Amino acid sequence: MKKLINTPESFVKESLEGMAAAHPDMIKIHLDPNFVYRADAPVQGKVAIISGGGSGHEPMHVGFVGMGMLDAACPGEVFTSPTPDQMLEAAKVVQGGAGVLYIVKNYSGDVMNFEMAADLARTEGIQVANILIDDDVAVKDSLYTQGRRGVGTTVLAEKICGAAAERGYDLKKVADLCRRVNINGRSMGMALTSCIVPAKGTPTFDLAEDEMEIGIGIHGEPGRERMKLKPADEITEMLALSIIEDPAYTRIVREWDDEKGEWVDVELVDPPFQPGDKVLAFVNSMGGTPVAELYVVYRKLAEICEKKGLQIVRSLVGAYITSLEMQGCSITLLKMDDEMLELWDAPVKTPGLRWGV
Amino acid sequence: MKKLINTPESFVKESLEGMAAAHPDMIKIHLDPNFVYRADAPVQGKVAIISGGGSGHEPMHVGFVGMGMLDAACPGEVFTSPTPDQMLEAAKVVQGGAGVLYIVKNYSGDVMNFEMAADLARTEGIQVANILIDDDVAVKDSLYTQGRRGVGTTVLAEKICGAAAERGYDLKKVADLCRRVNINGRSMGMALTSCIVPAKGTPTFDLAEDEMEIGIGIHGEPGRERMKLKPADEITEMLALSIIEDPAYTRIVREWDDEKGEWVDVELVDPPFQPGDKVLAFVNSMGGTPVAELYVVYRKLAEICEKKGLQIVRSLVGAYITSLEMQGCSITLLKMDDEMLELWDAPVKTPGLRWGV
Amino acid sequence: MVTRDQIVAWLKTVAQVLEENKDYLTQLDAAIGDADHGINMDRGFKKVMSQLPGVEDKDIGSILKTTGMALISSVGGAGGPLYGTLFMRAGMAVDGKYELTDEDLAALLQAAVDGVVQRGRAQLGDKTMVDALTPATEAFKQAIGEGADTIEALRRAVDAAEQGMKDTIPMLAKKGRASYLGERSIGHQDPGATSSYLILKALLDVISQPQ
Amino acid sequence: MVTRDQIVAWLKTVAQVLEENKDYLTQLDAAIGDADHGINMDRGFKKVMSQLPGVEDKDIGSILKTTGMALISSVGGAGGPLYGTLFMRAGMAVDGKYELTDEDLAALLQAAVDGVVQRGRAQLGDKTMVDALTPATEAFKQAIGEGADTIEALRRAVDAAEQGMKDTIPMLAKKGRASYLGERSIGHQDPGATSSYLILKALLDVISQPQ
Ligand SMILES: Nc1ncnc2c1ncn2[C@@H]1O[C@H](COP(=O)(O)OP(=O)(O)O)[C@@H](O)[C@H]1O
Ligand SMILES: Nc1ncnc2c1ncn2[C@@H]1O[C@H](COP(=O)(O)OP(=O)(O)O)[C@@H](O)[C@H]1O
Ligand SMILES: [Mg+2]
Ligand SMILES: [Mg+2]
Ligand SMILES: [Mg+2]
Ligand SMILES: [Mg+2]
Repeated sequence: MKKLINTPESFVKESLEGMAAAHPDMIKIHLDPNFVYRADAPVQGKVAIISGGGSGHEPMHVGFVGMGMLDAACPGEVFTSPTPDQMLEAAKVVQGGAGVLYIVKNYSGDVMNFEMAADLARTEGIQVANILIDDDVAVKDSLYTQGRRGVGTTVLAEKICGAAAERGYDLKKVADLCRRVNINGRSMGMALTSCIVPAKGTPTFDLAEDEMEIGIGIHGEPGRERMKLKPADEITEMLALSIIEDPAYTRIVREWDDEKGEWVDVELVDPPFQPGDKVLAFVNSMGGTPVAELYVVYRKLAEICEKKGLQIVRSLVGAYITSLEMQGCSITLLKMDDEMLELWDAPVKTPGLRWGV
Repeated sequence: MKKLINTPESFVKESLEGMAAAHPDMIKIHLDPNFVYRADAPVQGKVAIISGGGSGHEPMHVGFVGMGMLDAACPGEVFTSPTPDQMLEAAKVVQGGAGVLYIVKNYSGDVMNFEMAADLARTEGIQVANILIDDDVAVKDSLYTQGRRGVGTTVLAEKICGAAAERGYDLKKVADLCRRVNINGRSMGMALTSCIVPAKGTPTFDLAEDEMEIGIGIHGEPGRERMKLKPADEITEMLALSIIEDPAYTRIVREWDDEKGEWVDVELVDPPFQPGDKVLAFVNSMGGTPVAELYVVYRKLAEICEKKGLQIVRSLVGAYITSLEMQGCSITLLKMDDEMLELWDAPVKTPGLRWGV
Repeated sequence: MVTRDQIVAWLKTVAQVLEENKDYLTQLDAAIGDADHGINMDRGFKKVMSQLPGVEDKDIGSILKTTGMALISSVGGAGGPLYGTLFMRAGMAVDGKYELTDEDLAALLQAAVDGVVQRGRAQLGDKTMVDALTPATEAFKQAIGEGADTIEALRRAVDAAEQGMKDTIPMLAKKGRASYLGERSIGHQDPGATSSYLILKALLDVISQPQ
Repeated sequence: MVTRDQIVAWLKTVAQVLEENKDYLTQLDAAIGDADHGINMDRGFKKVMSQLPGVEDKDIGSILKTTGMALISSVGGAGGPLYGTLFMRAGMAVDGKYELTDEDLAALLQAAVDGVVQRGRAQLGDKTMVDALTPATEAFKQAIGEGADTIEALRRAVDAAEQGMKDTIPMLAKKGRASYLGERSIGHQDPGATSSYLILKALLDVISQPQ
């Protein structure tokens, strides 16, 4: 295993310490339980946006803490959901009296831990909404399984909701917006190589020199299909068409009902893309793929979008939601409306994403 | 060879096309000869900053074109210096009447091609200064060899000189500043894995599972020493101490003398670091190393700087000057003065580096 | 009768068994998950071991609830809330007791498995730990209903858990990470069902030992 | 006498030889450089081949200058300016000629090597193409001074280039990428010296063929 780490056990903690040392103007860290939070937290009167998940996807989430994006991020062990005590403690530190939005990727671990955290936070008098991100079209529709994974759209939701909170949206409005971003976003990824979980020390899966994995998850979970390596254009086409031609997707998610005071099942439907839609096109590196290759993918993606009548109004190209050092990429398309567009363009100042300030 | 490309021959061109498609607000591209230039070029009355070099180091240089940084970048084939016709054509397109600064990394190919380009540009009536970047302490001092390679300091020089040009510095002042940034910057890198040049298709060098290469160049050139893999802290210490304890470094570079109208040899000396110095600390990924590992390195680097009395006033952590998909990192320390600090903080809007706007 | 000392011995054995099976469980998780189940469970029970000295003179309910809390705050992933809830509910079911009758044990098992189902909403056949826990609980209850002694009832429970664990192999996963695989989850044994079996087996091993 | 047709045949042979030796030269460059010399030279001479039809009815000087310009604008790296300058200067030395005497050839070689030295400022022993080119030029001049015919003189030049190329093996590189290696450059043959040898060898092969 070749990594710039000291020990698998100390990796997450030391990486957080380095991040805090590098960006004292943006973030602070709390250890045991671990979380990263805005240097100027709590921001009074602002909805606090908190996310979290297993480590190994950096810059997501810890690198997205700062003005205009997250108030706090809770990193778990590598690829392992963080624990409720982290999320609770983070909420207590960053909440500014206007409630907390937990942005949760749809993995059973994340969902359960964030639900426990929300229950605990409410007993402390903090208003909490949990919104799920489940945008990975590689997972086939189903009402009776765990459903789709949360991947690329998470980054976009964190940016857009962060901007909304900064502008003074209340918790219900930010939560509604987050849900809207999620149902308008779709992603799919692929891997050229496996990643190596530090504590394990060997590749999660084996791919032959001439093979790739289509529909890979961000934890090295096997994907939809293993196949022979193909040129970038064909790979891009596979991913893009899976996204663009994905039909309406229906699932039931568990959300907290403030009036009823209990968790309720909510049915959500993703509307499929339509010619004429304005989209944000996001080409993401799985960690080990350099940006020059991402642009080769973007080139073809832009061509396909044009052919399909989708108008790309914004782009994001780089390593934002990674899977350790895995080589590969993912594509996310997010249908944008004017409000989302304006919030996307709003200033953001985090270690991992920055503009306008 | 596992890469997201179509063919080795089309890689550079398609990557440029994708970049242009993704960032129409910042850049445009010119093909045959290839260069990337500012969308709003030429900026009248502003010194034009042009750099270039082999491809495979993205985002450098093509990703640093835009407001506050480069006016144009000339990409060669992978790891091969671009040709004089690219540099000449770029100069003609972006020059705004105030002259052109070529920022050149010290590789014999780059140096010779940029010298030829400068000669050609001058015959077209364009005032040109060539400033070399040669900051890689892995290469041992010598007056009689090619001297040190240009690595991490290049990124910092491009940012700082870009800001200076934006503020209206004249060509001589920008060139002097570039020379000053260079002699105050020092770098060293290491590799955990080899990269694969697309046209070659196999790794440039072989490293055993338990080996690493210290002092690697950004083209997979063998480094100072091959040794057993060590923990991140020890690696960081090796790199940081090589940089911090590097003695004064003297070399002779060839610069154009406008008064004499000829190339002259100039002796330049890098002053060693001193306790009390303010530095910018730059931890860079070679391409395949994810940012979480870079922070582990940064953590130790900050500790060492403190111990050595160097005050880190700014940081940069990420993949900025890469070597295709190579895993590994480099460290650059740049001694900052107030002028450089102010220029560093100035707004920049490029695909690869952005803040303040 | 199961004594408090046996419960404490059980938890220690579990910690040891999970350490021994860390790679095995992780390997199972690599095939259909994310290659961390063994690592997570081992980390969790190390935390339990560090907290056990502080509570091992308390009642069984307290010991099990502390175990649950330790797991919740250290395991993370799906395993954390699920096993955390399992031990919390188990503890709540036998609050204040220093030894457990067969009926207590049945109540403990039922509460534990109910907690897991409530938390994770997995059904029998979804290819999760529930597929080991539910048959085990049923088998235990049936055995004591038929007059079996504790050891015999537990042995049948463990056999049922083992069978349930093996039965996950041909199943199509419907919950957890493995569900993302669809058809490709078929043919692999569920890591959570495997850890559940190991945990129950550890209880049997401890109880079977001469006190 | 070397005719224009022979010069054209030479350039075509060079293109072919460099294509055949693309991997070999690249491999040499991988050891002490950046693994592109063969790729670069092959790309350059492909460009030369694409431009040759437009000038092959011109004088030798024009043909060689066009070759130089094509290399400058397509090879890049160190090879581009160096080989570009080599052919430009060679062409300038025989401007307007349609056939070359031995003296012309000597002047051509001298101008070519002088151009390379001026551009790259490498000295003999720096482990570069100069270590093949300079001894070859010297040998050629000496041979014609001694009365050898063109083929014999060129044979001695090529032998000297080959020896010069091999002599780079124990050298410590002082110029180009290999110089970054310091001591570690020792024991490897310089790729540029190798391509220079191959280019001269191609000239000999063409000249030796019955016209
Ligand atoms: N919703 C659920 N209900 C019951 N068990 C579940 C559920 N989701 C996952 N599991 C169990 O958890 C196990 C995986 O645990 P672990 O690897 O620790 O967590 P993660 O999947 O988050 O990495 C699976 O093998 C399965 O038995
Ligand atoms: N300054 C120089 N003078 C003469 N020859 C040089 C010089 N620098 C490099 N070379 C030659 O160029 C060769 C490398 O060419 P190439 O690989 O095409 O360029 P690069 O080093 O830019 O990748 C070396 O083997 C050496 O012979
Ligand atoms: Mg996990
Ligand atoms: Mg090169
Ligand atoms: Mg797992
Ligand atoms: Mg080379």
